[in-house]
Amino acid sequence: MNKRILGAFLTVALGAGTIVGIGSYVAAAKNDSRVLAATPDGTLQTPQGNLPHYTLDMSVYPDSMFGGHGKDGGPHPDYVSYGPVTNFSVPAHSAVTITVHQYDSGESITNPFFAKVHGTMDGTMTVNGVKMSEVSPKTVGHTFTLHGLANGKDQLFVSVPLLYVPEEEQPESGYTKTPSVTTFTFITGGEGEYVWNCEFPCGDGTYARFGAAMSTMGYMSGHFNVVNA
Amino acid sequence: MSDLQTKKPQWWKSKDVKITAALWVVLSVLIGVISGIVNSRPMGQPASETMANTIHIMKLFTWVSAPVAGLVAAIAIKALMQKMHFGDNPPAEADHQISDSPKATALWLIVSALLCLFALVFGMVVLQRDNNTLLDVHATDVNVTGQQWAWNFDYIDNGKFQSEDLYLPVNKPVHFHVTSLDVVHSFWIVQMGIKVDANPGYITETAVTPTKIGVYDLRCAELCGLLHAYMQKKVHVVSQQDYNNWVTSHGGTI
Amino acid sequence: MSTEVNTHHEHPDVVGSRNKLGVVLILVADIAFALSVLFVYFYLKQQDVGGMWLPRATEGQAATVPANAIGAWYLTLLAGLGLMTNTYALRGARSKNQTQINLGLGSAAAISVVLFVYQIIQMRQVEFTVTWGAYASCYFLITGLSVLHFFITVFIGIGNWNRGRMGLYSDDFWHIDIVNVWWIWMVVSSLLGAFALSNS
Amino acid sequence: MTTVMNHKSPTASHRPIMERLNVVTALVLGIALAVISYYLASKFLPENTEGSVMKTRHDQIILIAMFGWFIGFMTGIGALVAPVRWLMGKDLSHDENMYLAGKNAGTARYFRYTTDHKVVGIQYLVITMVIFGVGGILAMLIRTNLGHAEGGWLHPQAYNAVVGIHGIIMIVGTIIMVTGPFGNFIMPIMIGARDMAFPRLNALSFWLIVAALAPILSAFFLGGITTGWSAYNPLATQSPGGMDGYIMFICIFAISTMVAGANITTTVVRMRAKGMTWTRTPIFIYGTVASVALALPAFPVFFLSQVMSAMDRAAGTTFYDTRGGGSGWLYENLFWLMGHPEVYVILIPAVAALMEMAPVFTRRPLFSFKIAVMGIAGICGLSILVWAHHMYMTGWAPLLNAPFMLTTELISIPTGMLFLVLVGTVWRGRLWMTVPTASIFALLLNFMIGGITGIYLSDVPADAALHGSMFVTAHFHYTLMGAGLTGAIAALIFWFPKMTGRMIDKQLSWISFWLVQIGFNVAFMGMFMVGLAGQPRRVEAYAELFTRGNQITTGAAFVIMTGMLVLLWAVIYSWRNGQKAPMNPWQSKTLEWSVPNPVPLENFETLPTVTSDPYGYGKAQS
Repeated sequence: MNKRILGAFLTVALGAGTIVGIGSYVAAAKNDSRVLAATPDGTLQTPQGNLPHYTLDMSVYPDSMFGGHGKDGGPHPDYVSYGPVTNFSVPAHSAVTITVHQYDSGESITNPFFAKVHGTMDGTMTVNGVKMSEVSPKTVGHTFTLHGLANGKDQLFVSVPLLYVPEEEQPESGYTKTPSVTTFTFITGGEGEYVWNCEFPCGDGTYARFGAAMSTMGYMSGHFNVVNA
Repeated sequence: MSDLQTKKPQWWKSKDVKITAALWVVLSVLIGVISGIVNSRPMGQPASETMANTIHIMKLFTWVSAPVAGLVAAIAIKALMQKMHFGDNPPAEADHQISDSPKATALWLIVSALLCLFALVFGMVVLQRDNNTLLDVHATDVNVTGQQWAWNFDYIDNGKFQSEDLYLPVNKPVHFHVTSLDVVHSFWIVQMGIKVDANPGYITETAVTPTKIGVYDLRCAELCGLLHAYMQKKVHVVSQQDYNNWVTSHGGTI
Repeated sequence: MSTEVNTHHEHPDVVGSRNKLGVVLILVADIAFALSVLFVYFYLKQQDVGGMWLPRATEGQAATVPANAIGAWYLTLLAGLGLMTNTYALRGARSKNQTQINLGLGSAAAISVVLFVYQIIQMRQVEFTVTWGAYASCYFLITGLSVLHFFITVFIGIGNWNRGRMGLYSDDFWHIDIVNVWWIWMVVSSLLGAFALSNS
Repeated sequence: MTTVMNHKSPTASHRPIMERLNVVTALVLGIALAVISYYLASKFLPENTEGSVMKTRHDQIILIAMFGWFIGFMTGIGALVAPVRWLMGKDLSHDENMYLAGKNAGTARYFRYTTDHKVVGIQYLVITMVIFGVGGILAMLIRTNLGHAEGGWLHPQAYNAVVGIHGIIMIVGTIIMVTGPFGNFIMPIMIGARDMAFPRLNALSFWLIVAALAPILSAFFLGGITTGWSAYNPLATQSPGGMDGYIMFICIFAISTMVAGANITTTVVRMRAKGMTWTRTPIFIYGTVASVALALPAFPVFFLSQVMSAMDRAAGTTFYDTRGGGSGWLYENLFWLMGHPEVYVILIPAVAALMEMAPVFTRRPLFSFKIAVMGIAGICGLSILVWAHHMYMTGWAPLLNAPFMLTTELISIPTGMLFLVLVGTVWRGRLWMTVPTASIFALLLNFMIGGITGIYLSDVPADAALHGSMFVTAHFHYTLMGAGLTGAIAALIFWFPKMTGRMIDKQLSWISFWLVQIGFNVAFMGMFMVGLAGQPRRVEAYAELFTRGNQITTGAAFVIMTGMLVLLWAVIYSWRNGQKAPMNPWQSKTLEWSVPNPVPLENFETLPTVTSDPYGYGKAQS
């Protein structure tokens, strides 16, 4: 085979190689591959009958120093952040109970709609042991809002406000010993890829406070996969 | 095009012209039919009169432009049908020096101007029809709020309740007042063929009358940041009865 | 002002007219820029989104009071003066009068410096900052543009005066002619600015 | 003269600064200044005040550093030599100008501030290919990510960054792809001139683009351009530091287009050969001038919109922030005031280049030269009146939709004229089948599809269903890539012999042509399908019902990639050891083929005189 044709093939191979290389670099660079799977916890009596029950624990911190982002809080130590990871997976057609420890302070939310509970079983949540269906829009710390694509499959929408920890209860350094603990249960449909994010504007110093931590994967948003058990 | 040879007597008897004309007819029909199907198939069944009009108008435009496309294709194919010359040196010069043809150009200009005018008038008519639904006094008013990266809806006519889902009664005009809390989003109900941007600081309006019971898609049509792809919702069009039940179940009033 | 590389001894007028056309075309771009600045100003003024064109006083800050436009009109007059001096120098060049060239171009350069400094002084005198609403933003956009314009004018003015001083314009003086075009644009642009700022 | 040159030879001990500057000094000075200004800015800029609405310090530092790079690079490359000499009243002598033109400089002249239009043309050709390389890689990342439903390979953030940079860098690539390489190398010879009107501005326009590439590429590492190529505000105000790279890139590029536009237009208006009346001026010249002249008023508007964007980000102004009295609609208006003329800036020279080739490869006169000129002029005239058809659905002024619908649909008339000219020319010609010839037919097909889908989109009710969907993406790829890029590649193959002195490899370029054209049409047909079905643009994940269409597109995208890479190899191979080209391989009648290969420094010994129009092909009827 002469130089001309060989060169053509080589160029194509090189080009494809470059694309694969750069591609996997970009994919790896921005991907937080760590996924937290829900832990089974017997079964639960729900309106839809007796479903397998799973639980997930997560926390919200006022910064990224809790270690989930590497030493010294990684690239953005001052970003508010969920932890320990931001990607979760839960089984399909089952009841999932999520417990969120909220360590951050807060203030008025821009959209009171997200101060109410949406899409949980019987429309309520339990905050520090108290059952409630909404918190005052003035006392929201963050929200956990789960949503996904509109397609042939059934669509999950769960949104829960997380009560703030008042400024005065915040210690000088480190995290408060008394985070607000929010527990809520919802029923997953069929398998599918969802995302969750915080709807409380906490990307300080950016337009509409939705940049920075809010627009960076691995902080206040992530993937939430419903998989067939 | 065949006016090119008006200098010759009875140019229409020339073989080229006959073949081209035949090709033209065949291709125009083919293009019209095929692209008609190609257009309407993916768009699926319309869920509103607006969407029906849109599909109709696109079919129409296709058929209007088919003869033009057909003519261009016919001439191109006719040109390609001749014996082609490959190789490193040019073929013999063409057997003519025609560098202009007032009749052909005039004809072309007039025809394209007419087609353009037609498309325009027709578009205006449909546009007018759509605007009218905005003015319907019986319409249900719904405030739509876009926020990175979720929608929510205020049913201000039914006792001011909020909802994360969009439920609409069938065959009843709905009037959307759309706004945004942060960046520009775009409120798009795919199968109903309506769309309007949600701008921060402004309220924009659009209206539609759903004509078919079913579940449809609301998608954000303007890049709005990190999770733009997931800023989607299902739109439920239900019977008046089911709608009332849904409203009362959400603490609204009929 | 770029001159022709391969001048096979082209006549200065040919080169001159060519350069003039080039400068005019570049001015077209600059004019488009300035006009869109006006568009921004009047669009935001007409929209007055949320009444924030001129925000009322809040506990945080005082109400935004439009800057006095009279300063902008002074700038326009100064620019007109600059244009006159440059035209005077052009006349001098036509009549082969070296002293007139020096005098005209020298004062034109001086005026350009005055324009530059005076505009900056005006910007420092307003009692609002860039963050005080749409008018404030537009004010600093307009004045900022004219600061840039006057900076270029200073460069051209001084260079031109220097070249005149060195007697480069004794026989072929199309540079002065072109700089005249620039000065005309300076007058017009500061006029536009003054017009806008007078309609706050 | 030669003695003078010897005196100036590189071996001479003390060379003036002017002769020491080249791309190396430019890079060194640019990086140095960037680092210094970055250091100073981060040291002396005030901290963000506690509780300030916008944290602006970060953007201030980035912009200052990038500005430092820009100043340093342009100084280092020697852009300031002439202005300073002008200021000092010591204009460059003839010999110095000859040095700048790259006399006896060999390949070194490609790496410095060389004013010879042929050097600049080659430089433009290479930079265009580099830009397309980057943009192409990003395109493949996009398609690979969309290979299966619900995305996942790239995270949304990375995906948005890739989409944004792909968009803007490809737009810039297509803007310069014809007027850059061929408008600079071929155009002056075609009109019988010795060089451009302003050779130094010519070099300036090129090196500005090189300087602009650093900010846009650095955007990758500053969080990316997460807004798509249109960078709508206020989203752009919210985006990470990559946006500052975009802003800087656009500002520098706008200056480059302005300079190039003034230069090319002046050259054509003032420097055409004796006897080359406007009716004897080749159509490609009209195309080039129309394109750059249209860019002259268009790009400053874009420039301004980005300056304001920078002020919003770095100074805290509120041009686009509604809470401060700004308006997102303001940005959209400014952006599309440039955005729509810009697509014709891209399209017209490419179509004009094919019109230039049509008579050569059909051995008959161009059909209706007048109509061609009218068409180009008509498009230019109308294109500045149609911008708001991108804004039908924004709700900024519903009452204006009808008039803009009118102007938009009127454009189909002058566009139709271009079709008329091309089909009229292939009608009863003798086809000489080469890749450029085939490209003419490819353009007729692609441009027809792009045009008709454009008619749908110009109609407000239809646009309500299609705006912001993949349909739009497919539509403008059909016009910019299917029509524009096809024409540009044909132009490259057509003028390759004159630019490199060698013929481009026939077989390879044919293979590339078929791979690209087939791949292209399959790929974007699939995209039309998903668009009609309702898939939005710029989405990292999509519902499963769009899977098939997207997989078709992705598969075909790899075919396009293969074709483009084959073309790349064809260019590299033929440039190095293709067969030597005769002076006029296509037996064309335009002036650029009347000069020997390689083209001598000043093109013509004695300036030619034109006595007839350049399309006198065909045997006169007896």
